[in-house]
Amino acid sequence: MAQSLAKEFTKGLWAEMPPFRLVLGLCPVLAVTKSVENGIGMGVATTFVLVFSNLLVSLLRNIIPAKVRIACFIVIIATFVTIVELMMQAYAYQLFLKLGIFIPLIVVNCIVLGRSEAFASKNGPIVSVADGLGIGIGFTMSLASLGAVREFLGNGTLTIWEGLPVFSMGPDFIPFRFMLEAPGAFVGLGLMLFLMNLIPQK
Amino acid sequence: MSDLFVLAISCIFINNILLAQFLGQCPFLGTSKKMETAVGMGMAVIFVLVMAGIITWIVDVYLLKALNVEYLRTVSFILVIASLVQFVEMFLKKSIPALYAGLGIFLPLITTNCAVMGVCLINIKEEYSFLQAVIASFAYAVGFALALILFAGVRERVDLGRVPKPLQDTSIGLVTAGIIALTFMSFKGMV
Amino acid sequence: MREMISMIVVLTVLTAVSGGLLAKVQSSTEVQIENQVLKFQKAPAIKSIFPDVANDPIADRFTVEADDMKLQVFPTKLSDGSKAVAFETKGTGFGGPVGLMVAVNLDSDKVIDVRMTTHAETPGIGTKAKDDLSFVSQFTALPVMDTNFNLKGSGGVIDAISGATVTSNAICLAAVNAKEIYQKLKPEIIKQMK
Amino acid sequence: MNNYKLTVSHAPFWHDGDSIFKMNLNILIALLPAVIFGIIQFGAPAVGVLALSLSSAMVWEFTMNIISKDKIRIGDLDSAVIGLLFGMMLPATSPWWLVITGTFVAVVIGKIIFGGLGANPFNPALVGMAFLMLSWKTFFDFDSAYINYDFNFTALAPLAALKFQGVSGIDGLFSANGLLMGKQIGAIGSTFGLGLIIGGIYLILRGYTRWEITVSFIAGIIFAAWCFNLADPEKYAGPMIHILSGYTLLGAFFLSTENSSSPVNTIPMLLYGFFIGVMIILMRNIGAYADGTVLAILLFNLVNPLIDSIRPKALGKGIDHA
Amino acid sequence: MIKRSFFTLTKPGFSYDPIEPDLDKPESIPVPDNLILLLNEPVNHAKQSLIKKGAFVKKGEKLCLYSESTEYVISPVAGSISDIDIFLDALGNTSTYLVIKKDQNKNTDTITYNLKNDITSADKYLRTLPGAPPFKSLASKDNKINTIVITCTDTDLLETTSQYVASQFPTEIKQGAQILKKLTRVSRVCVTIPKGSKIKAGFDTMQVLETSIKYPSNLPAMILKDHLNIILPAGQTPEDVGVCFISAEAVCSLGKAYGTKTANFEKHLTIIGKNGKRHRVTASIGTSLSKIFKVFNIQINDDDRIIIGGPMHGSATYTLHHPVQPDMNTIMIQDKAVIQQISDSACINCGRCVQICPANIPVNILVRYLEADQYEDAADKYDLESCIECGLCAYVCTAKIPLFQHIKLGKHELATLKASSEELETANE
Repeated sequence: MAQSLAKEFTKGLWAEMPPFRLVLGLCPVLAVTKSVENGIGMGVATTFVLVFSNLLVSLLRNIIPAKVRIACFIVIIATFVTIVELMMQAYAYQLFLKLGIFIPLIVVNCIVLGRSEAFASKNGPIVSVADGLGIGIGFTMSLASLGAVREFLGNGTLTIWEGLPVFSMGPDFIPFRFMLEAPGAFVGLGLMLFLMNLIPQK
Repeated sequence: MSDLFVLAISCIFINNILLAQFLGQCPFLGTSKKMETAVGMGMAVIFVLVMAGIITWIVDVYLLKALNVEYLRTVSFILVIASLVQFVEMFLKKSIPALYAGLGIFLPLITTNCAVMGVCLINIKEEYSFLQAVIASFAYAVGFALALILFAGVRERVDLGRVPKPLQDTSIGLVTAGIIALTFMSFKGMV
Repeated sequence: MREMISMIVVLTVLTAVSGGLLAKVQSSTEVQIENQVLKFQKAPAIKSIFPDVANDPIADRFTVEADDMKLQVFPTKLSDGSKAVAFETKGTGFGGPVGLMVAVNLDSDKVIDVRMTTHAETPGIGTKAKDDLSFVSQFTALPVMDTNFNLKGSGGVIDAISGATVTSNAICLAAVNAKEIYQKLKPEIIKQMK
Repeated sequence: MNNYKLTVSHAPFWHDGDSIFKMNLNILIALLPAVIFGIIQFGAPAVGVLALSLSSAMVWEFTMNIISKDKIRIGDLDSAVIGLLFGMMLPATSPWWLVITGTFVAVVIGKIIFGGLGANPFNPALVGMAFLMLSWKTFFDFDSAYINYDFNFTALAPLAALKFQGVSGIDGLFSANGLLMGKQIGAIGSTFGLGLIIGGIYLILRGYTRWEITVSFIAGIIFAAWCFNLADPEKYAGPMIHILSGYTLLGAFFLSTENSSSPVNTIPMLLYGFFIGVMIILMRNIGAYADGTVLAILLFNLVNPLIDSIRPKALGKGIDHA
Repeated sequence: MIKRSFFTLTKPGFSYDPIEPDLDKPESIPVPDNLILLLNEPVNHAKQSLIKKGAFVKKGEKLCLYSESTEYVISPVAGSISDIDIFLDALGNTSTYLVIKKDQNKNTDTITYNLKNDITSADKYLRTLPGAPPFKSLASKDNKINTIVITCTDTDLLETTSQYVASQFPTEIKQGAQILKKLTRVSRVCVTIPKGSKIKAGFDTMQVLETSIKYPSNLPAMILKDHLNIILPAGQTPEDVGVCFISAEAVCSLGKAYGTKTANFEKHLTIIGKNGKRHRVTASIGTSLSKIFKVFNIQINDDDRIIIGGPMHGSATYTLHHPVQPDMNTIMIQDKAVIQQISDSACINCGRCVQICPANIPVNILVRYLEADQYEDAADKYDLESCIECGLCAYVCTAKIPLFQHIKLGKHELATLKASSEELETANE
């Protein structure tokens, strides 16, 4: 039991790490990774939704009729998305402003619905939570790493919380602003994907 | 009138939904390998997005705002879009089979296309009037189709080239998309 | 038939529970959210307009009402002794509604300064107007009651930021709006200022 | 009887003897007049930038060939052409790291990762330029770049002056003759109009570039600039200054005609060139840029696969059994 | 070799070679002791072959591998079979290689055939006449041939053999044409003559199509388009649209064969040496090329190239022992010094191939699909099957890509794909 739990948890961290391994949920990855902070914020929000929607879907999996399965999943996911949205407004307003429309859009993130459909609706609650947590942390890690690359190259800083850089190259650093612009997001992610492909998949 | 025109131009080119707003990336990368699928997806999005834009605008203004339950926006919008897609699919299957044959396989994908949901939310956030919302929905969808089709044209050629193995497929697709986003910066400042 | 009923029942129950839950969360976070909006959107603008005033305009805020118009007003006293207020107005551009904090000297009816509060959703647009103080400084010292705050292109007195005409226009619209509001609500404000 | 090892290969057994090396060599030769003039005008720093650009481009390609265990392909001079063109678009005062980063982006991201020669959907030199201009705009401000130079002509970048001071601001400062003879400041290789024209015509006559693109490009510029000028001569300048300054001529003769990213059929070539010209004028007159050549050409590189499908019907295509 | 000119604003153009004014009498190559015949059917060692090593054959005897075989060759001499082997051609097709040792002492009279006035009888004995008459397709029930075109024009550059035969034997050709008309009952028989050629005088009684001397206007698809107003549908042969092309030499030897009721084996050839000098010869079918080179003292070294046909769409052989074949008009020898190396570079999209292609094929895109092995897309979208195989694209290719080879291979693979899918369909039914 513990072993399978660990397996479901760790697969999201590497083998099925979204979005690098499963190329899904790219919109927030591209849009909000201007800084590490944004990346982590988005990742945590998504993880929250993933874990709770997985839990609930798994608990209700025997009650929900197959035909309205997707509709029910969507309602559950949307509920948690709205909760996250309200909570962020209340307690992390600056981050909420930066992430903007992408918080409500977690509801259409293929990863979330995909996990509900492919995993939680077929497995028990504890494993489903482990799966959601693993995938969510994997997602957060990808967002944070892309955010780190973009922020470091594009601004010479690394920011974890409230816009205060924990690391800065100082004023002499001439940043590669390209990385902060829209094209930089695409090119940065493309090249990171390339580096991931170089590492053999186990 | 000219304001609406400017709005349309800005939604198609400058604030292009795919290249500047980063919405709808999954179909952007998923259906751009062949020109035919790109055209199909583009048309399906135009079709659904305009309808979704209209309906969600009405729902928001006459239902959510009137009842002061704006916090239900996400839930209601996603339900509206999901059922709309279902309905459109059923309707097309029965009434216009020719169109269904062309768009059919793309319709289910649209539910999780965040471009649709995203545009509906933008319409509300930007406080567009009804006409503006319709124009914006249409123009965003056209921008989506345009970028998708242009991308597919380039991608067909790129995929035939001798792209190094680890870069193939999504990786080179993203780099190409990045350069496309760069070229769309040409339109900056034009409105 | 049974299946049909169970489908409808499950969906309805689920939606109802969801709605109820959300209503609960919403009501419990409402106050906190308003505070956040004040703190992060309005406070920075007010602080930058009134860098060193004796009072805390945010804490002293009050609401005025007239002809079904509602306005939150942030009052202060300037160093030269004259009274001043700041309030927020909106202008619509294609980059979304632009919030503008307008500070007016109640004694001379002149604009003290303006600042953008909410910036547009769309990346790239709007931020320029926020960063570019030379644009907003054009408003300084213009008499509120009889200035056409429109862009020069539309017969006004303001120069647009090159490459951000739409946002410039939205800001000007907000200023025009502010003029209207001020004209209407000035007596009410003065009454409440004591 | 002896058994010989004969050469066996497929028809045709004749070839016109041309090669990629010869083509690129000719492009380099055609660029020489403008390069030499740029060096005379801007002095030693220009030599440094050009040499570094050309050599670093070749080194990047060489390095990538080694890393990817591919055949070493720098002998075809393609990276040399990219490097030289790239260097010609830079101001003479560019710092070394700018040049090296630029050629890296141009050669590696613009070309190698798409599969190398011929597979790049966008002009590599322009990809490099666009990345740099987006990141470090200040280095491309020619007015401040040449602040320490002492020229015997108006030391104002014509297009920037036009953009920020309007038509009246540049009134009488630039003559067609002067611009043609390089009496302007700008990038190393873009100021000497006459040299670019001579080089370009040489390439066209040798058949190494397609004249349709160049001609329609210039026609597009003239048409659009003339329309704007006619509508409001106070606000918009005529075609002359648009053609003879900025990257326009470099773009018309050398950048838009890059093989891999431009169409090959006649009608698409004409459309492609014409719309680049129109787009450049739109960007200069109502857009946010002083000189839009780089992005305009990239934009139509993007449209190229789509418009190049306009072509005559192939023999016997779509005919059923008679 | 034609080099690219210094100024090339216009696309390069080639003209066919006219027949030279002084018509030397061809050098006659004596029939060698060993003759080689290629039979267009591979040996199957599992089956009992009708042709046995050491068996005696008469001059004019028809040789088949198996009783049910439809392919045959005719022995040009009397002698014994000394070798049977498998022969692999440049495209990878296999056929059978027969060596016949001439026997001087035996009866050298040619076998006479029972030739009737119908096409099946001609197909039965005369398929391997010099000029390789296409009796197989004429006799086939599938094709409804309504026009026969006798070609007194050569299809490739430098070739002049057909023109030579037409200038020397107009009477025989006209007789042959009469017989052909009788055999096939075809309504229309016409003859192609290069524009401005004196040959025309000999064919005053026939319908003459004067073809342009600009390459590639003598290729069948171009003749159909320019003179018969038929656009050959992509992927189809002239026979599919009811037109059969037959060389002047074939018609000429057909006339002779019906006169004597025997087969003839004298093949007209042009040899083009390394220095470009032409030698006109007649040689028996089956003569090894090495024998002919010996007569003219042509020295072949390693890495030289021997081309059967002309420079644009001939084919190179790997052996000096390649025999003279019924359809072999020209032998061209290239010194290794003039051989241009092809390269493995990718297409650089310079567009020269597109400008020069007479069939309007987007070769630049087509080659990308072919290199990626996407043959069906190549045919559907990028006109693979419209290619008329003139070789001009590869001639002008800056990147030196063997475009023509890619296209040929692509067509071959496409045909295989189609055949296998059809097989699948029939199996499903």
